Amino acid sequence: MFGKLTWQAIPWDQPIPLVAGSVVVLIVLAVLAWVVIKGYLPYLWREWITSVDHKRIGVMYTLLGAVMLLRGFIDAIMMRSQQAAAFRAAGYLPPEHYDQIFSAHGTIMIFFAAMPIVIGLMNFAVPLQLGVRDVAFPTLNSTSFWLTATGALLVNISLVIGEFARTGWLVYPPLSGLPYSPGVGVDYYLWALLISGVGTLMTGINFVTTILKIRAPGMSYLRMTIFCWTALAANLLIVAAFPILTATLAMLALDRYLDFHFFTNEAGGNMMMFINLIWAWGHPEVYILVLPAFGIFSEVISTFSGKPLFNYRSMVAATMFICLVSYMVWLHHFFTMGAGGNVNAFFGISTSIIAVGTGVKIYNWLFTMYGGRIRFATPMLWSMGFLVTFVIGGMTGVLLAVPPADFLLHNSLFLVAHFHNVIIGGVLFAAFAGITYWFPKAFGFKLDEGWGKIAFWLSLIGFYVVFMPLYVAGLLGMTRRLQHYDVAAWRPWVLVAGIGIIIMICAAACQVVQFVVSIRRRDELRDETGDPWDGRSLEWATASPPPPFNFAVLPDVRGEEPYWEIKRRAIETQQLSAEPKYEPIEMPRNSPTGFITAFFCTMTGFALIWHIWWMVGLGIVAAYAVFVWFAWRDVTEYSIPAEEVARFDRARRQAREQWLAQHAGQPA
Amino acid sequence: MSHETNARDPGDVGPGFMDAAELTAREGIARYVIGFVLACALTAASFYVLNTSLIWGPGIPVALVVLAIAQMGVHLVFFLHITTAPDNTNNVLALAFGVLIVALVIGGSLWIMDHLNENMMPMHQMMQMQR
Amino acid sequence: MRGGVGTVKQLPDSRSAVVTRPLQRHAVPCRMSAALIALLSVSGCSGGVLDAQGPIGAADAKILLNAVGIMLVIVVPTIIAILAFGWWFRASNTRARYRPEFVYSGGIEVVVWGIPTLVIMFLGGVIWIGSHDLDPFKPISSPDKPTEVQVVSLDWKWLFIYPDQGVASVNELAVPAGIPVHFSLTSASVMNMFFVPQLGSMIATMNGMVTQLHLAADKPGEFYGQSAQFSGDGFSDMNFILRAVPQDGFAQWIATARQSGSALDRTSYLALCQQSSNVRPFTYRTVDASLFNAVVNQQLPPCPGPNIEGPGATVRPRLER
Amino acid sequence: MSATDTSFDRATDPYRVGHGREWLSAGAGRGYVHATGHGEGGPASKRVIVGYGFWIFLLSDIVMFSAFFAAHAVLQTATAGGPSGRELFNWWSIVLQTFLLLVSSFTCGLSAVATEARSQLWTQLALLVTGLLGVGFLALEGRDFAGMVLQGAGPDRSAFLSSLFAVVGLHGLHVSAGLLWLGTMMAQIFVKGFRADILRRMVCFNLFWHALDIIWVALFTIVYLIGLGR
Ligand code: HEA
Ligand code: HEA
Ligand code: CUA
Ligand SMILES: [Cu+2]
Repeated sequence: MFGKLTWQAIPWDQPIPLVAGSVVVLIVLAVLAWVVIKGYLPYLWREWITSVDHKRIGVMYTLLGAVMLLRGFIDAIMMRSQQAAAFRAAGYLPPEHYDQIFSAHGTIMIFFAAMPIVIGLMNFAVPLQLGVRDVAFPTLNSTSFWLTATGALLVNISLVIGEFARTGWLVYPPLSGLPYSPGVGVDYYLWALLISGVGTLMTGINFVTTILKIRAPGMSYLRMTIFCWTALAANLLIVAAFPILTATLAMLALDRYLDFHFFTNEAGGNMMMFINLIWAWGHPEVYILVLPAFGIFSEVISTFSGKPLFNYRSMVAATMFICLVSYMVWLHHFFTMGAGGNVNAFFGISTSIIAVGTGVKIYNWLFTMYGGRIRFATPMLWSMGFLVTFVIGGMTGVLLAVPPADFLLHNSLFLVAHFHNVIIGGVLFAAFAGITYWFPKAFGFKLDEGWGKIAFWLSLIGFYVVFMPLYVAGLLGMTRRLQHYDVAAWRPWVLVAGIGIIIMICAAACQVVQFVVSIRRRDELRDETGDPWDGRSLEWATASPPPPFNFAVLPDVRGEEPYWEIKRRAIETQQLSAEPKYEPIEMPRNSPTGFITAFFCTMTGFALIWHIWWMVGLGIVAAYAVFVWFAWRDVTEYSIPAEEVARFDRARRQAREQWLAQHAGQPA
Repeated sequence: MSHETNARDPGDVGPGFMDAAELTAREGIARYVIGFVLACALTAASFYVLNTSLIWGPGIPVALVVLAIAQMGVHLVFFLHITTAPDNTNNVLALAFGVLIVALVIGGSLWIMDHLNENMMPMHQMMQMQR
Repeated sequence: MRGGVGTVKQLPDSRSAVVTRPLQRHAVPCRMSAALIALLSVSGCSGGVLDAQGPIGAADAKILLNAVGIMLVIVVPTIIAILAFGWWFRASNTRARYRPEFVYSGGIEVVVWGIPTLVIMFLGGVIWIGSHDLDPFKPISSPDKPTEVQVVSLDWKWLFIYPDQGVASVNELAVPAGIPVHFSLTSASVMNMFFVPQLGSMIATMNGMVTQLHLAADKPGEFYGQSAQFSGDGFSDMNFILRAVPQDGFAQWIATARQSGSALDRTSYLALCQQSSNVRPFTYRTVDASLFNAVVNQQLPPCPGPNIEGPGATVRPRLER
Repeated sequence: MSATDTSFDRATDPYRVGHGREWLSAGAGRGYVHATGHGEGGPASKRVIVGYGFWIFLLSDIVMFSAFFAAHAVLQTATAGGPSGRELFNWWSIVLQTFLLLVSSFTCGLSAVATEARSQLWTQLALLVTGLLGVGFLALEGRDFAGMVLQGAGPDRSAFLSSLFAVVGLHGLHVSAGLLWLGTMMAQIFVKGFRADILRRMVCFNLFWHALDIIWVALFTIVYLIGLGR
């Protein structure tokens, strides 16, 4: 009846995951109960769960990412403390548990923390910056989100029911094959990623279409913000790379479920093919993460320097250059597998060429600051921290691209330090910069700057204290994924990293405090103008939070920095542009399709993991039924009457009039 | 934001829009017929090439690949209405991007795997060691 | 390149020459890269990859340091400029000139594309030559006939077979110092990576395939070796000692091995095959000459995984040594 | 923001790029007078958006196939002592399958013509024929697969066969999905008529079906014909 699922699946004998899991379950139940008791459920359902509004979906993505970041962070704390304790000792986490932790940490951080945050910020900002009302396929957008949430849910279920993969975050066969990983851990991994991967692919399609086909009148390609450009590049990479991930994992699933032999040791299977294919996705993936991060920094640095971005065209070129070249470098992750001189040299060189494009970006940010009038608000601090940190991480990356050097450093803690250096210094800092930057747009009040700055400094210092020692440990030959070790030379460095993690805990605590404090002081932090940072692009041209339709009338774009120009003109002429003629606006209706699809996907995924075949069939049939039901709807849009639009826009204009009065006679 | 219309946008077409060329039904059918005939001919040629002795043996796969590419082109032009007209630029660019990625994935993988397999061939190794 | 043997001794000096020069030139405090350099120098003498004890390792390490050096030349000024610009152009600095119109400069554009390109051209050259010269498959040219060692990675221990001497050992590898060693490597189960940090280049081991690696130790010594590819629960204990011994010492080691231990034939191999960790080093008196090829050609099936279904296949770590 | 002062952009545009299109006076979102198909003239119509989005989806689908093709190309010789393609493939069956799919692609095109002419009868008929041909194709493919499995040449026999079953099966799965979709479309056209949203779906369905044929061309060439020659 329940396949492989029995009471034994719950790790009664392992107190740590059990307690941790129960606590999480209790918290979730408590939150749910609170929501129900307070009567928020209908509101949540109507306004959030079924919402197809890109801004709401963006917020939900980011929230999911933040929660998963916390989960991944707890894993990281456990790993660092285990290694600090496990010098010639067993530590407190047995290998079969420790191995799950780093696998889950990598998987969660990449797929369910970094990706959702990056996609969330794109969702929130891109349509606003393009000056339009929504993405190309709003309902699909909601489905994408819920499928991602499904993946995250499955991974977290594995904490209490069964186990997670013990193979590393990229489940190399044959270790991940049935003979060497007979448990359900790898299956959790496979189905979580297959399902959420489809969601991500649909996001990619959605955004490529949005950016190429839906822009405000006059918004030609070379007038889009760099964030839109990087979003375009990242989504092109998603469209090009995620199908490969899906295919590769599907092959592994066939090996495990139907006795295929793609990657097995027996019957001619070739595990090298897995490694090849997974990196053909994996490398573009890291640029999917970092390109939008670059976009965020571009926006932030230009805004807070009070200057347009330096060499905009060069920046666009560098973005597309990285986008293309990142598809030709994947072998650098397996130089040590023995492909020979020619192959290694080719991929080594193509990898290092990416440094040129990235360097151009760094220098353009640098010269954006040059001659600027820099305000060190929290987002700008994150950006400065990024510039310095990322340059170091990039350098060690290029070092790893030199095959003879990689022959010494592959899979060492030096590598671990490299990628945390670029991911934390690049993606995570961008996430925090972006969240603080756009938070007032999303919620109408700023985040507390004091706590934000403390969090920044602690994160920066904590990062260096954790990961600089790991560079050294790597140079001393320490390899990654060690549950314990007995080489004395490594020990001091591991201990320093252990101290660093304490600083990071403080940093994370400050982040949380920042949110709590800001929400409690929201009335003081309120921003009425819709433009708290003196921004330059179109998202600041509307109210905070923006109405469902974003813009009462689509802006007419006349240059690279449309909003900056509108503002300047307003100040010069001391008046806002004439009131437009308001028309009714058609907006897509909310739809539970995404949520219901995801529900059945969770069910199917769970059933597949535990071999509960009847439930698999049920889930698939139900999913098809939902699809047809959705296709059968007749009314998909609703109309917002012109008066409503006008009422909203007049309120906004009033706030702007006030702002204008304050800026009377002041040069732009 | 854009209404549920079926109106044509001047200057912008999606892929597969057969009304873009403003064909009458008769012309439309003619177009599919031409495509169909061409595709049939190319398919027949493929099957013929496989079993012919006219072509130098090792060249046969090459001929097959070329024929396949030709046939895909026929499908794209006659069935999917992809053209080089300016209003089609975005469609063609997307296609080009896709083709590039496919070429990189297949070509790259084959190149890499070839070298790996060659380097690790057990037999080769055995012979070396028996020396 | 193989002249690298002769340059081992100078390595510490040449490193400081390459790495510290930019530091002295820019005496401006620069926390991060100064720290990085300090870390680099610390690790030069304590058994890590920079403390190379053989020609391959020395050449690898030298390339590593060269690459870091050349990149620091451009990265350090970049970091300094970031901090300096940020500081000088802060909004509160009234002496800084606000130039909002400074948004394009063809000259700067050329420079920022050009300089990284030049650096990468140099690195690219090093990469091209280095990849070919230091390809693990490439033999070390030497008048001496290399010592042959066949390596089989098992769950979770290393089996070393000496085909010419007819003995084998587990988790212990003795080689004559000063003579190249030719490793032929395979895996009996999952993928692993053979790595002796102080001797240089690592290489993967995979079932059904043979990889090759050429290393040499300059002088006698004991070197830590490990798997550099995670291979399952017992992975942390998958390390071994590589003992580079003088030539006569090697003969002696072989002689001792021949006298003790059991014989490694297919039956005892199958026993060894079972998953186990924390295996203390031991030797085999004799070894079936066809064993390695039988593993490679999969006449001997891949070693089994855990025999318990589901979670709970437990491995206990080695606590002390 | 009057539309007349076009000199304005040149003066305020710090980069002096992105010019050269004179469609600026176009109104909010609807005035794509001289739009070039790149979307600068405001949001494209829903029709174009849907068509383009689906086009991108198809490209991603083709990338997914390319991974399977790459795997098959690598594993083609890994027969592990089992049968090779030459011993297994049924030449006539492949010819027939190719032919069925090609004709169905043609009739699918005819359905587009009929839809364009708003003819319920001919549209339904063309779709029906398309569907039947698709079913025929699947039946043949299923028969071949069943035959191979019965011979002991199933996907668990060797890596080569795994990859064969996977690529061909993946295509078959796509055809099956296409058939489900086709049925749904026929029902929708019947019930709802040629509404704008239904028409958009028909464009997508057409694209999908033709793309399946394109993939089949790659498939029978690489997997079957080159496999037979091996
Ligand atoms: C996005 C990717 C990402 C991120 C962000 C991180 C973040 C961190 N990682 Fe991780 N890591 C990986 C990706 C990532 N990692 C991957 C892919 C692996 C390889 C796995 C494998 O081996 O298979 C890995 C492996 C890995 C290891 C294993 C090394 C080994 O193999 O031996 C360790 C060990 O310490 C580690 C540590 C850390 C630490 C200390 C952080 C910390 O920096 C985390 C810091 C996070 C915070 C400080 C966030 C705190 C803030 C909040 C939670 C507030 C909430 C926010 C809001 C409300 C907005 N990581
Ligand atoms: C956001 C994520 C991210 C980013 C942006 C990068 C960026 C880069 N990475 Fe990194 N990388 C990872 C994430 C990332 N990486 C992860 C997760 C792994 C390991 C996965 C695993 O194994 O689990 C990895 C592993 C990895 C390897 C494999 C090592 C190994 O397994 O042995 C290599 C090797 O080439 C590499 C190289 C690079 C390079 C050259 C860049 C470049 O893009 C960096 C370019 C930037 C600069 C160079 C700095 C700025 C430039 C200048 C100031 C100009 C002047 C500089 C020069 C001319 C040098 N990375
Ligand atoms: Cu992997 Cu050979
Ligand atoms: Cu990479």
